Amino acid sequence: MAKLNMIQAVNLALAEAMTQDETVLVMGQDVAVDGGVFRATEGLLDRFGPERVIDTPLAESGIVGSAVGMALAGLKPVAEMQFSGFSYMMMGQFEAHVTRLRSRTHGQLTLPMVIRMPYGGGVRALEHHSESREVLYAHQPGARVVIPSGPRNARALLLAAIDDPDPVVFMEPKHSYRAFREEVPEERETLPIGKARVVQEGTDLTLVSWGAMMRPALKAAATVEKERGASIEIIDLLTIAPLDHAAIAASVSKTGRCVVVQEAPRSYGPSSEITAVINDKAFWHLEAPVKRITGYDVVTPYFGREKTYLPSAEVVARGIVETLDV
Amino acid sequence: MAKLNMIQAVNLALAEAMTQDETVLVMGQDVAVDGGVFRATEGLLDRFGPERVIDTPLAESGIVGSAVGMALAGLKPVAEMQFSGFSYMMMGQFEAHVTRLRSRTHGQLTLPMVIRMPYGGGVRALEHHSESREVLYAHQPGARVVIPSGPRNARALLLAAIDDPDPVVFMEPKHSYRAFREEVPEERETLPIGKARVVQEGTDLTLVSWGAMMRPALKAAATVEKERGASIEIIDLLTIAPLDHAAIAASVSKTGRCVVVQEAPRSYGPSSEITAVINDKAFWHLEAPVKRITGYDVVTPYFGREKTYLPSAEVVARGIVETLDV
Amino acid sequence: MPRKQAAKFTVPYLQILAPDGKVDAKLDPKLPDDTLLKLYRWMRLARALDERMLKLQRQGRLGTFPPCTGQEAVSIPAAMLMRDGDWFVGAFRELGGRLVRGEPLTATLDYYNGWEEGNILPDKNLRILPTSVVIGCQIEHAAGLAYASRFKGTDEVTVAFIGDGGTSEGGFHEGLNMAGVWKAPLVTIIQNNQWAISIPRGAQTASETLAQKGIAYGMPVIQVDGNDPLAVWVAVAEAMDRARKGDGPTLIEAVTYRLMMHTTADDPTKYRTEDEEKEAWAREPLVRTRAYLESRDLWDEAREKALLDELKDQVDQAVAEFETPKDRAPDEPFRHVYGTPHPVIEEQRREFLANLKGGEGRG
Amino acid sequence: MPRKQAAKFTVPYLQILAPDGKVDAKLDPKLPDDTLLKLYRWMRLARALDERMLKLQRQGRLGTFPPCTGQEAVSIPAAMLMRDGDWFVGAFRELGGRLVRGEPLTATLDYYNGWEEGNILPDKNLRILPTSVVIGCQIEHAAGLAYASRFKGTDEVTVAFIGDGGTSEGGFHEGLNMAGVWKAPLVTIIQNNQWAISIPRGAQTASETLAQKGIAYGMPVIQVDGNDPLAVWVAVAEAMDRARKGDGPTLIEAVTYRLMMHTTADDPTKYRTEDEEKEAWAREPLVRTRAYLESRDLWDEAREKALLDELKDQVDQAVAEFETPKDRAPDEPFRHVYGTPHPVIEEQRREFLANLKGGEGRG
Ligand SMILES: Cc1ncc(C[n+]2csc(CCOP(=O)(O)OP(=O)(O)O)c2C)c(N)n1
Ligand SMILES: Cc1ncc(C[n+]2csc(CCOP(=O)(O)OP(=O)(O)O)c2C)c(N)n1
Ligand SMILES: [Mg+2]
Ligand SMILES: [Mg+2]
Repeated sequence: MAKLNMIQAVNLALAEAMTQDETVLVMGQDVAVDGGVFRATEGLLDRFGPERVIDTPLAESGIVGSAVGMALAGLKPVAEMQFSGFSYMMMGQFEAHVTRLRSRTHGQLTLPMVIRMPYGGGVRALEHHSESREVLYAHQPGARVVIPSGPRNARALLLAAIDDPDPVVFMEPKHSYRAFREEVPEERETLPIGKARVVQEGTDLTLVSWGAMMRPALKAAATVEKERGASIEIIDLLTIAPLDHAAIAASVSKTGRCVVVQEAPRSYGPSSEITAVINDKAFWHLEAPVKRITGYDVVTPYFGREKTYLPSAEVVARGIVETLDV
Repeated sequence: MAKLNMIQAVNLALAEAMTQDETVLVMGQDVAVDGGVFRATEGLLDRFGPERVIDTPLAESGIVGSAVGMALAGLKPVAEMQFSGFSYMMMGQFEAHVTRLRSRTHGQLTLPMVIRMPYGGGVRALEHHSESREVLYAHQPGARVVIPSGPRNARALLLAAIDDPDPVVFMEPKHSYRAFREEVPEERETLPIGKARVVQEGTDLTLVSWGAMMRPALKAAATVEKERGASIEIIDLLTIAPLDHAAIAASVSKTGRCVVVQEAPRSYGPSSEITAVINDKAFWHLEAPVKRITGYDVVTPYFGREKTYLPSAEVVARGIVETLDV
Repeated sequence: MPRKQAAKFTVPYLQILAPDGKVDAKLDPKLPDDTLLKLYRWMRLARALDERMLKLQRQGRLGTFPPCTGQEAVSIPAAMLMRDGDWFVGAFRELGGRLVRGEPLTATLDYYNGWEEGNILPDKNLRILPTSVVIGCQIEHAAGLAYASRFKGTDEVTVAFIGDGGTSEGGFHEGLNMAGVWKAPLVTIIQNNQWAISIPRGAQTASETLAQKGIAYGMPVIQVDGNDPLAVWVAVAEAMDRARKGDGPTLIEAVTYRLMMHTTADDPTKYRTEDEEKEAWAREPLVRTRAYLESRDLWDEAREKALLDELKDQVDQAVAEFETPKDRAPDEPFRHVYGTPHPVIEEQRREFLANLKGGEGRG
Repeated sequence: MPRKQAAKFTVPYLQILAPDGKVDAKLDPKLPDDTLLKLYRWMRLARALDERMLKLQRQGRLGTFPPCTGQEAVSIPAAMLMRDGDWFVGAFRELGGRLVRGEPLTATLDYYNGWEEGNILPDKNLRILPTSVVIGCQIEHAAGLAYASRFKGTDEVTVAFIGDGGTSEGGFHEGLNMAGVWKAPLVTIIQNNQWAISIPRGAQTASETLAQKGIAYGMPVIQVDGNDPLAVWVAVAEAMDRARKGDGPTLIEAVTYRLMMHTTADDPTKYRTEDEEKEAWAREPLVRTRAYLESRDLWDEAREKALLDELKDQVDQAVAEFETPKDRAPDEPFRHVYGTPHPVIEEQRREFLANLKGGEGRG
């Protein structure tokens, strides 16, 4: 067992997958010689060579589009978008082909491919390096959207994503890349895609989050538990498309109260979908409205104002208390 | 007063705007000589000349990106995406610039521009010509997303969109282009962007929809009213971003029941947001869960299976009855 | 001021078979008789199917489709030169090439009548990608396919098509640039049919030729008469050779003409003259190919008639099969969102089926 | 086989001032003394600010930024040639040009320290677009700006910049193609600094020059020594002339070198050698410009020292101003989502402010 941070865990999963399966390729801007701007692909070039670790030209649509071609030819490309903020350049490929080739051919052609991208704020970066726009991918049937929250699940989910027969958008909360370390087991470990994880059981309220927001969520839960003696059930979604309705419904049916924490802008964000699922499947159990704690419907501010924009543990804690007090 | 269909109403609004304001330009693939593949821009070339009615090369990102430049230079481009299915090619420009220039410069630079696009199913078209993906635009702060439902409001809203100081995505439900005619007043008429319209007042249930789905919604409401004597309040959203929370909350607070009809895939769709808004603002008035009647989370089928995929008046009617019966 | 030169380029042009059927003896590739006869047969078949589809569409028996009449000399020679294992990556106006590669006529008909079933090949190994309606994307796919062939150490080649309009898309640029960097075994053929719906070639780009766009990616380029199957043959054969030898991609501009409407939803009288069309008909590929066959004593009126009869039968049969009612599951889309089931999709499938039963609405 | 030619092209190359300061007398544009002195002053100022910013960043007093050292000879001459009313459309490595156009030093500092305020110009009519971090987009904007200038019947010119890496993006292609079709008054300058983060020029594209990419859009092209301000001057002046006269766009490749790291977050030792950097320093633009000034008796050690002192003061002053605490409203983003208020945004603004007060969390 080794204590790894998330970027090391991602790197480990890539190396493991490439070792096991010679058809796995890694491609993107600066992924080879440089080892990735976050070092996610460090060392892979030396181990697997330039044919399998490909420094591409600066062209997101071309990266994803050529990955589609490679996947059609039986390879398993893991394409990196350097930042999610540049991934929108490939939305045409994503909508038209990545999500559709299986359906278009009733399964005759499939696309086992992964699109990795760091996303989210909190690292004092330049414009376009801090957004959370997971909905743009999650709303499109045909691909899966996976978001790890820590080193261990990042490694397990990335391995599962590479195994998956279908395209997976693998969104890595860059704020968590080096924020903390976890024991990552030496033996191969995967987690099922499409399943949320109950991080902690509880009876008074369900707290739902994913990605980097799990950290303030956990902190807030601990505070409220301590201060109020409340029992909070915590769900880490891990996959946001397709969503694990059963896990959410079961929990909220038990607790009757729910707070969702999201970094993305509020309107048309994931927490709206979660609220709708609760409305569908746990409505009669609700004792309070679902509380959405989210980024605001404003253009993500530059880092000078970033801290005030991101949901904090304090705000989450207040939201939990308010919801308990209803 | 003239009886116009929606495509004629769009054409009228464009001609009016271009007559009033010499800085208004129309641009896109086949908009000039051909008059647009749906004839939305018919006759404009003859009236306003090739400098103001621009047949562009086949390049969606280039069209929107150059429209950004034109708008920065003080013009008011109305850019057409030939079908919403090709608009994703410009998502990079949209996310990075269309939605941001005002915020980026605290209002020093602004983008008075409109991006028109036909969207939605029901016209037995080729692949990629039938999707509803309004969320991809609605989730992004900084632009408005307007969706007319009939000839008269199409004309009024398009004029308002061109007047608006900010970028507007104007999504035209192509199924409604020639589906019916309405009296469109001769004098200039606008509708406020950001405001929903109560089409019909009622007390038992709120029916919310927009775009082409207003037709099955209205039909379903009429059926249920007749069969059950129920009083249904009907809301036509008209703008989906930013959403008119007040109109939705006021209505559902009164009726206690709500059905939302959407053509888009269910998960992360507009009806999820509407459900979340109701959860926030009318929770204590709810007597039944909000019912979402939607497209499914499948890749939009080719037209052979399209009819079974699109929400029909019958299914909406059943949803209304179920919700009334809770 | 006297300046140095950093680089210089030429765009060669190739025509072998003139519109009147005269062949340039020095350039004639002297294809074997049976190859020429096959070539002509494929061209005639594509034409026959195209014409029938137009009728079917006009009778409401087929959906919207883009006729290929006049462009047979581009994709057919290219497809005939392809081997097993090569990848055929079409835009949407390569009917002939698709047929050569083995796409059944019924698949084409199904596809244009709104059925995904039309994309399912009798054998996946035929390696014909489904039509890429979204223009430009296919060039990026092709770059990736070609990369994969090289990666696997095969001598497979990818042949990709795009229209003159398509060259304006970013995808054309990004895909070809990558193919150039990768020295990928890719032959890209621009079907310059002079029109992108109503936009004439001259309004699409200011470049003198479309072939020269390949200079931007450091690849060999050539412009050919795209109504001349021999010129296409020679240019594609050379490009494929290069690709198979590991010498990288080529860009070919085939100058042809879209003789019919853009799609059956289009009305070309809005934007072009009958005179222009008439002139274009004088250059169309079938007439000159037949003339060439005749000049080589391979063809005559009787054979022509026999061929047309035979092809009519073939098309009749395909149409009959296509129109035989099929039992196609309405919930098929739910089976192919993912390769493994997910409760959300399964739940929606049950809802869908209940809605289907519940009324005509979803049925 | 003998083939015809459809087209042919050359890419001219221009260098006037050699690395050692020797000028090619036949090509020398013989700029007036005061122009040359200004040119050198701007180059020195950009260098001074760049160096200071690096220090500030290393001390934690500034955010991540992309140093421009070594590329002063590209954007500065171009900006000096611009007139009022012209549009300056940068990528993100045109510090010098921005300063010439009138962007205050404090704006640059604010921008790289995470404040949108850095994009606000003292006068909107300066027509400097904010940095386009998303690469390629700016070329499309530039095409539209240039269209607008022509539309309005002015002789304004748009000058746009992009990196060698940026030429691979679809936006570069779509924007330049449109500019070509529109004969838009646009001068596009590729700052080929040999690197796109860690990707060397040779892995970015297989084309022999980047200039030749303009051939794809039917526009005149030229490659110049981008460390030679005289060559840049001449090439840009010619291109601007053409643009102002209505003769359309030009693509210029300026061959230069990114002497520093990509941004302060980058470590170039991972992907390039010290030797390469050393050689590049020998070709950098300031030394040769100074040598040229000295050869014209316009410069000496004393003047150099005086200038450096003066610029140090100027930068000191800007840094001091930049570091003076400002009262910047935290809810500013809520004011600029739309130009007119909307209840949803207003409601969220109230929530935001309440959260701010409620705890350090949002504060
Ligand atoms: C990305 C994209 N934008 C727009 C369209 C709509 N459209 C379909 S065909 C066409 C013109 C294509 O012209 P060209 O590439 O020359 O091919 P041709 O139709 O002549 O074969 C257009 C604009 C599309 N299919 N894809
Ligand atoms: C669309 C897009 N993709 C990726 C990036 C990340 N990125 C920032 S700079 C850079 C390299 C740019 O290289 P080049 O165009 O040569 O400009 P230079 O940095 O050398 O000035 C990359 C990949 C980006 N900013 N935009
Ligand atoms: Mg064409
Ligand atoms: Mg560079």
